[in-house]
Amino acid sequence: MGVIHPDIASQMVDLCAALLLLTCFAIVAQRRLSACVDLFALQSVFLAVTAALVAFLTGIHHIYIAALLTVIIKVIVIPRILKKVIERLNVTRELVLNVNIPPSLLICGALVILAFYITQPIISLGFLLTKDSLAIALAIVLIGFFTMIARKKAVTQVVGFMVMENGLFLGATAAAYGMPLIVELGVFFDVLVAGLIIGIFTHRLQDTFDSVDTSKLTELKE
Amino acid sequence: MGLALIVLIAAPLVAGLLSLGTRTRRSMEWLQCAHAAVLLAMMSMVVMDVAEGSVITVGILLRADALSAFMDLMLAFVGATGLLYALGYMGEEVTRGHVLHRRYKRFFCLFNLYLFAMLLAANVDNIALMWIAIEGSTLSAALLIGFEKTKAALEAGWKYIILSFVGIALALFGTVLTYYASEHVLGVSMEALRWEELYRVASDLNPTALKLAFVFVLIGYGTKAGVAPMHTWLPDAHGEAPTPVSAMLSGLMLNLALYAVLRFKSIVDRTVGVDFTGPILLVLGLLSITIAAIFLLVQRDYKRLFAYSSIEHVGIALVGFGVGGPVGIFGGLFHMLNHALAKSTAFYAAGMVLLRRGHKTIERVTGLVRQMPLVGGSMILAALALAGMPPFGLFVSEVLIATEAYGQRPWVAYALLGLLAVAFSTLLYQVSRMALGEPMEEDIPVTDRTRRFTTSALVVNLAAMGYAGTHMPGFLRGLFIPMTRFFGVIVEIP
Amino acid sequence: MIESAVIVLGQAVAALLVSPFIVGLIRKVKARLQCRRGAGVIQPYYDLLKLFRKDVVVSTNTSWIFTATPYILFASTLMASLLVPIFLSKVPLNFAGDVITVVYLLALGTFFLMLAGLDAGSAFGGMGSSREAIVASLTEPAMILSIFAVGLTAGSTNLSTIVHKTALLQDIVTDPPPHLMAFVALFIVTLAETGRVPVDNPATHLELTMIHEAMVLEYSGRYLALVEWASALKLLLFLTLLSNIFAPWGIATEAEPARMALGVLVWLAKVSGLAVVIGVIESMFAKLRLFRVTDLLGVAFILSLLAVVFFYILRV
Amino acid sequence: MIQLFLLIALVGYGLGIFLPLLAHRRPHVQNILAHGAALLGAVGGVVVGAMGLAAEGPYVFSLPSTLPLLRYAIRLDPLSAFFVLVISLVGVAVSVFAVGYVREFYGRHSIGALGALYNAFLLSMTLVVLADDGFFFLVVWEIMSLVSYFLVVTEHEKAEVRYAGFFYLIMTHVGTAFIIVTYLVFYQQAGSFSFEAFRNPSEPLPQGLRSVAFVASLIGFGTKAGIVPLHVWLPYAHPAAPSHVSALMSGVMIKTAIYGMVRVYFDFLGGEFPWWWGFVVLTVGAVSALLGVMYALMEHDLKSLLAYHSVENIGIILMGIGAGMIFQSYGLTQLAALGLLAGLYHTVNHAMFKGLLFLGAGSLLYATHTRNMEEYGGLIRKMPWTAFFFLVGAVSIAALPPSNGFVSEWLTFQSLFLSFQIPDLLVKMMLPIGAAMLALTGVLALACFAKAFGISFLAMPRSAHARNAREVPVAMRVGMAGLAVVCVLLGVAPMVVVPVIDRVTAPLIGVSIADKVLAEGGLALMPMGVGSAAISTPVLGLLLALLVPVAWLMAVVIGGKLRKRFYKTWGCGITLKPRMEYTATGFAQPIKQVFSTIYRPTVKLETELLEESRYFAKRMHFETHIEPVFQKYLYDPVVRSLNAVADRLRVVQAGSLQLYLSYIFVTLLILLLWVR
Repeated sequence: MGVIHPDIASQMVDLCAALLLLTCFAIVAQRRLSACVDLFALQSVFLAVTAALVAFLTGIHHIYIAALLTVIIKVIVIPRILKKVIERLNVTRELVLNVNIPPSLLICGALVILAFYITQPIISLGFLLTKDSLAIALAIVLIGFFTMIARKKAVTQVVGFMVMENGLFLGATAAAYGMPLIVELGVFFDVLVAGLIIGIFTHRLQDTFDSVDTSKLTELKE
Repeated sequence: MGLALIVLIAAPLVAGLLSLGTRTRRSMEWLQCAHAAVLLAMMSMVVMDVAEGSVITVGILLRADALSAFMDLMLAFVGATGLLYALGYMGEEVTRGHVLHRRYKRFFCLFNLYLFAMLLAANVDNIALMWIAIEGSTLSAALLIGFEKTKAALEAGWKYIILSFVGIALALFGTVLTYYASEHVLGVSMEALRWEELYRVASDLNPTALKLAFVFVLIGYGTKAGVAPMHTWLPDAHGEAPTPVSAMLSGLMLNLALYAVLRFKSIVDRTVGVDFTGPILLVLGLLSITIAAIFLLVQRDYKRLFAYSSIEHVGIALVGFGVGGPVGIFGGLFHMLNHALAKSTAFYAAGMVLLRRGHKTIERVTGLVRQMPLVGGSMILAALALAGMPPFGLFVSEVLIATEAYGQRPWVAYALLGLLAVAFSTLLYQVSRMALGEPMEEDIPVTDRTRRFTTSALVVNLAAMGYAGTHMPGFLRGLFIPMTRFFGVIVEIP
Repeated sequence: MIESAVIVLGQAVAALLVSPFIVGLIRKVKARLQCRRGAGVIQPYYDLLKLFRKDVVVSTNTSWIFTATPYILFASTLMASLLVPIFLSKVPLNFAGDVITVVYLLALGTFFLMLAGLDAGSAFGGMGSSREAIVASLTEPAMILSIFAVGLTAGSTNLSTIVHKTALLQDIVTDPPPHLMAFVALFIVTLAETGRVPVDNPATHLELTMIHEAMVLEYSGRYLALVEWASALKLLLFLTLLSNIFAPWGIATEAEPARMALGVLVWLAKVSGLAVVIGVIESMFAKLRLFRVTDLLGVAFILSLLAVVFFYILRV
Repeated sequence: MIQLFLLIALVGYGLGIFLPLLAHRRPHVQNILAHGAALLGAVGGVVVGAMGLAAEGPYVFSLPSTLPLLRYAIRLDPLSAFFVLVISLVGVAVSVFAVGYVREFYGRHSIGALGALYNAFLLSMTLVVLADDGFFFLVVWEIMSLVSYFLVVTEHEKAEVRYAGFFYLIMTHVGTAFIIVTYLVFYQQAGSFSFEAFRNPSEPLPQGLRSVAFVASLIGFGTKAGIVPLHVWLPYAHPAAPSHVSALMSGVMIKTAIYGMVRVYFDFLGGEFPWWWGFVVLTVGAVSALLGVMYALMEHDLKSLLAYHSVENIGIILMGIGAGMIFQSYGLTQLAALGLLAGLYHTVNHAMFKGLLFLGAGSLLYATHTRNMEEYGGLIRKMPWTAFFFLVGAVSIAALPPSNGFVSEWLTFQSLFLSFQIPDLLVKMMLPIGAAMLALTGVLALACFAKAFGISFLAMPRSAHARNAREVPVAMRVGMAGLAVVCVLLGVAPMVVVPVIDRVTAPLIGVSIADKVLAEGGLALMPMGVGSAAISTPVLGLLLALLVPVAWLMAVVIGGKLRKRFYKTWGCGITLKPRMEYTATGFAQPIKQVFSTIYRPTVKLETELLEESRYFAKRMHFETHIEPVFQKYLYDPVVRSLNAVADRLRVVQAGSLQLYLSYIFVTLLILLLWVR
């Protein structure tokens, strides 16, 4: 902790957080499915780096483990699953969107501002080191959520969901200096299982509807 | 007593793993009956002990206070009858060759894990671990809903997964925010996540943070509780899941989600006062009742029908908690209990109709009372209970909630009574169409082996429903009074 | 006690004896106005006597209702006439029933007459009953209201009280307008209730135009005699009401033989006068179609209503 | 002592609920058990009612419940006792009747269930009038509705029965919602649901809330009582039930609503109310009475006809009560007591003769298996006893002297007439109009029952059903005879009834008028003292009974011995066929035509002409209907709009996942911003 000046440290953390945010925008702007998945993996890398950084700066060591798990699950395993799904698809890029890309970007910008506006009163609670990361985390969550609404393909929805997860994780580690280890493990386990189940279901969707276009799933209604 | 609690929670896990090893249907039946028995026994020990006024704790992980014990009561009881019913229902599917023994085993494994996750969530003394457990229940539920490999089931499962995962993620964010606020008082440690500690220091927590946290938690767990407008997955899931699962979803999962919301509400109330959470719950509750009351009218599928009625009742309970006050809180909790019993009964009956008619269309179902007196009769009784008719408990809780509401905001009482009248008419319109008249279709017989289980489940549930509505035994009293005190009010129960 | 018994008996006898005379008188007047000599005014007595002597023909598909009705009708009408002051203002039986009771006693007779009309199973009887029903239902409200209008002046619906107070003009409020309206209304009601032209024609022989006559079509012999006598009583009763409620002067206010004798004479004069008026009307107007009757009775209703309203307004 | 008989009553009904279920598949045993137990309970109830009316103070008894705010509290004050007496009296007769009548259902329906429900029905009604706690009242009230619903749908294989039952269930539940509102208003002031607290709340209710309570309770109880325009369910539901149950529903159940009104208006809201309350009640009563009897006239289904007459009589009762309320609000307590007395007198009368008439209708149904009057005829010879009892009921309901109906209607007339003592001009000008409407109602009722009795029992049989009819079993006749006797007694013995009812009204109004009303040593009723209007039904009855033989003697004296010849009715020369008889439709035709503005009749006439000549018809088809105004313009729109809304809202659940997600998203953002 002594080695780096606190301001610089917080600058570094905020930088990483900002990079996460940027990748979000990139995902929103990206039509190609595989590219979305890659971007998600990249985002997860940044996330891991942030976590490691926080762990190093604060000296709370179990966050290293969290970082490691992030790398394993979110950088390697889940992107793999999604890639597998995409390979079986007949489409590689998403042409029709519920919300087109330029407006999406604008909306995401608005969401970021919103996130800062909402969290502003409680930022003061945060540690000096990771002041803005809570706002950014919320912004990422909202953007991920929005992506799920804006996109139609199951895969991109999954990506959006995973982006939300990243936002949450950023919040947990950076803003709150990480949850107790057992909690972290539990969360990661759940995320993993969730990824698997989603994988299974996308497979089944592909088999039965021979497409993962969720806008076709409108049989059940009033 | 700690042991009893541990066994209660562990039993489903063990049973679930064992059930994968069962060779025959008979052995499965023995296993699950034993499982049910253990559940009931352990539950009664726990409940009795807590009703005495003690709080059971196991290390820093498990903690069963009145509210948890109340959940255990519902989970274990409805879970047990659910197991019996499932034995009959899935067994019939096996005899008819719709389900292979392999998937029969998998079903029960998932079913038990589902129970396990819920029991864990109800008793764990840690906001984050509770989240994990509820997420676990979501995952197992997702697989159970998609169990029947039909297109519709798949669609329902997918919608359930996406919506409830999003919800659960938001709930996690709320949890993180709570932690974010609490660790300033309790430091970065496990303590900052324990309910007990949170209650202790609640008054020193940062109000804004907790308000934000509550919003996230409400939306998140509200999604699982089927609160409008986050309810959209619910009818699909209930309609397409195997009926025992629908019963568990309505009877237990909704209550569990409400339980989570209540836990947070109690903290937030301690921090910022009742006037913050009250209005939100009120508005969402009334919205849920409205939506449900109207959609009940246009239903063509009787399982979806009961699903919407679940939305309605969650709404009523929310209104009760929203208006607060001793009577309101009591009403809400009492409503949860009776709804769990009545709704599971309704679904058991609906499942029998599905087995014996082979379709879910309301129009084509008539003359149930003539053709299958027990099933038809219990469906009518359950529907009347759900519509809020005495001598069933839902009438009591609804009147109590209306009373409290009228005291604070008369318009809420008027709105509530009006909406309830509409829901009453729409629900009973549909059910009486099915139950009365001359049967139009011949009935697909079910084996006695099936009937043995399903009938016993129905009868036990009916009995419990009638009992809980008319008389409150001492142990419930011992639970309700501390529960209301837990929300800062005390209800007088003569 | 004895005295009041005697008076009651006297009332009964007077009513019974005078009623056929009124019928005869009306017939006579009509005959004269039609430039016929017509039968004597005591002809109805002969008719009744004859009918009583003749033996009766009873339809095979009638029940005991048919045979009992004439007696019930006669009894209830006579009962009603015992409640109305005829020559003495304070009727001994005034505690037994007021004007509303009179109306309902007549209704009792009408009820059984309707049943009797239906009993024989012929279409005419049924038709008569159903028409009687509509006429009665239209007259009733007007009757009650007009009586209320008068009763308000005396503060009671007790006929004896009304007549007594009006006769003595003591502690009573009398205003010409409401009284006049009430009188006209009650007169129209009388025409309707007693089946006179223009509502009904007692002399018709065409079943399709009958109302009262159609109901009693199946009756013969002494049954018919009783029915005819009862309807004559009813007519007399209404005329008595008209005369004694609105112009009771001359009626005996104490039970002294001399005064009562005078009362009888005055009463005879009044009812005969009214009978003549009815006779004139009957020969001036033609019978109305059944569904035109409503207009006439509507007039009666409005008049009686106005009478009540006027009474209140004049009191303010 | 009272406890004992109360216990007997409750235990009797309780046994009646459980015993029949035990004797499985042995209908006769079940029948005997159920109705025997009901009889026991009802007799106990009669005693309880009598003792309650005789007792000095109210008898109070309460059990604590294990639920918050709920007390199983019972209070037997004169008002409750009066209604317990009414319920139980009818209960006794109907239970006897049912023993015979229920045979109709052997093998077709479960007698056990029927009997159990029947007992539960009686029990719940008794508890409704006994309840001393708002919450407990609501519970038993709802149970009463529920049980009666199940009884209505006994023959649920018929579509119209299902419709009737459902309609009834909805209406009564909506009514209950309004009753709940009423009690909530009181609860706010009283802080508890106990009636004692309602009576004297800590601080008096503000006028606005009092009016809310008044309106809510009028709607709530009015729905059950069947006041226009909330009556629409009644003519469907009452006839649909088995006849002995119809007798209970029409005769007694709707009276529990009257009980509720009296309890709320004179007990809880007692004292000075604004004049318009009574005025509203009076108007509602007058309209219900008139429209009820008018629609009854157009009915040719005997049971529906009787059901419409229940609407009429509830109207008459409310006219009495309304007049009483008006007087109350002007402080004319004597007259207030008179009006209330008239209302309650008519309540008991209607319970008796409507019960009797429904039992009669049940007997006709039992004997002919049809409810259509056009298929009856000539039954007076097949079923003399039933005919006689029905005639007694008809005379009573048509309020012909010296029947009980006449007494209560006369009292109502008097209380309307005496309105001239009211200072307010507008009000006192309105009351005579009410009297005129009452008069019209009375005479239309007379016409209606001339039709009902004449067409059903007189002339020639109109169908094979009627030709093959037999007199009903003795149990049914005994049941009817009991009620007939009670009717007559209520008519000729007002000197007994008035003091009894006075015990009920005195505590509510505060003045006792029995001694003032009874004159001539109890022979006569003389509401306003000497010189005022009076009736004496005993004397009237006696004289009538005297004059009939007098007339007969006179005839003999003048005409000598009666010589009768029997011959067929004159039919213009051709022999009369039943098809030539005057039908019920024809009988009501002139009335329909005169009041066509109200009925809006629609007539359809199809003529099929012969090929050979177009001057001769092969067959003609005539049908006429009257427009169900209230359903068409009041209820259908509500249902239609509800359906429309539901259809519109389907888009909410359109099935698109993204849409669903956006709901959550928007909600989240809104709430977050709201919090911030």
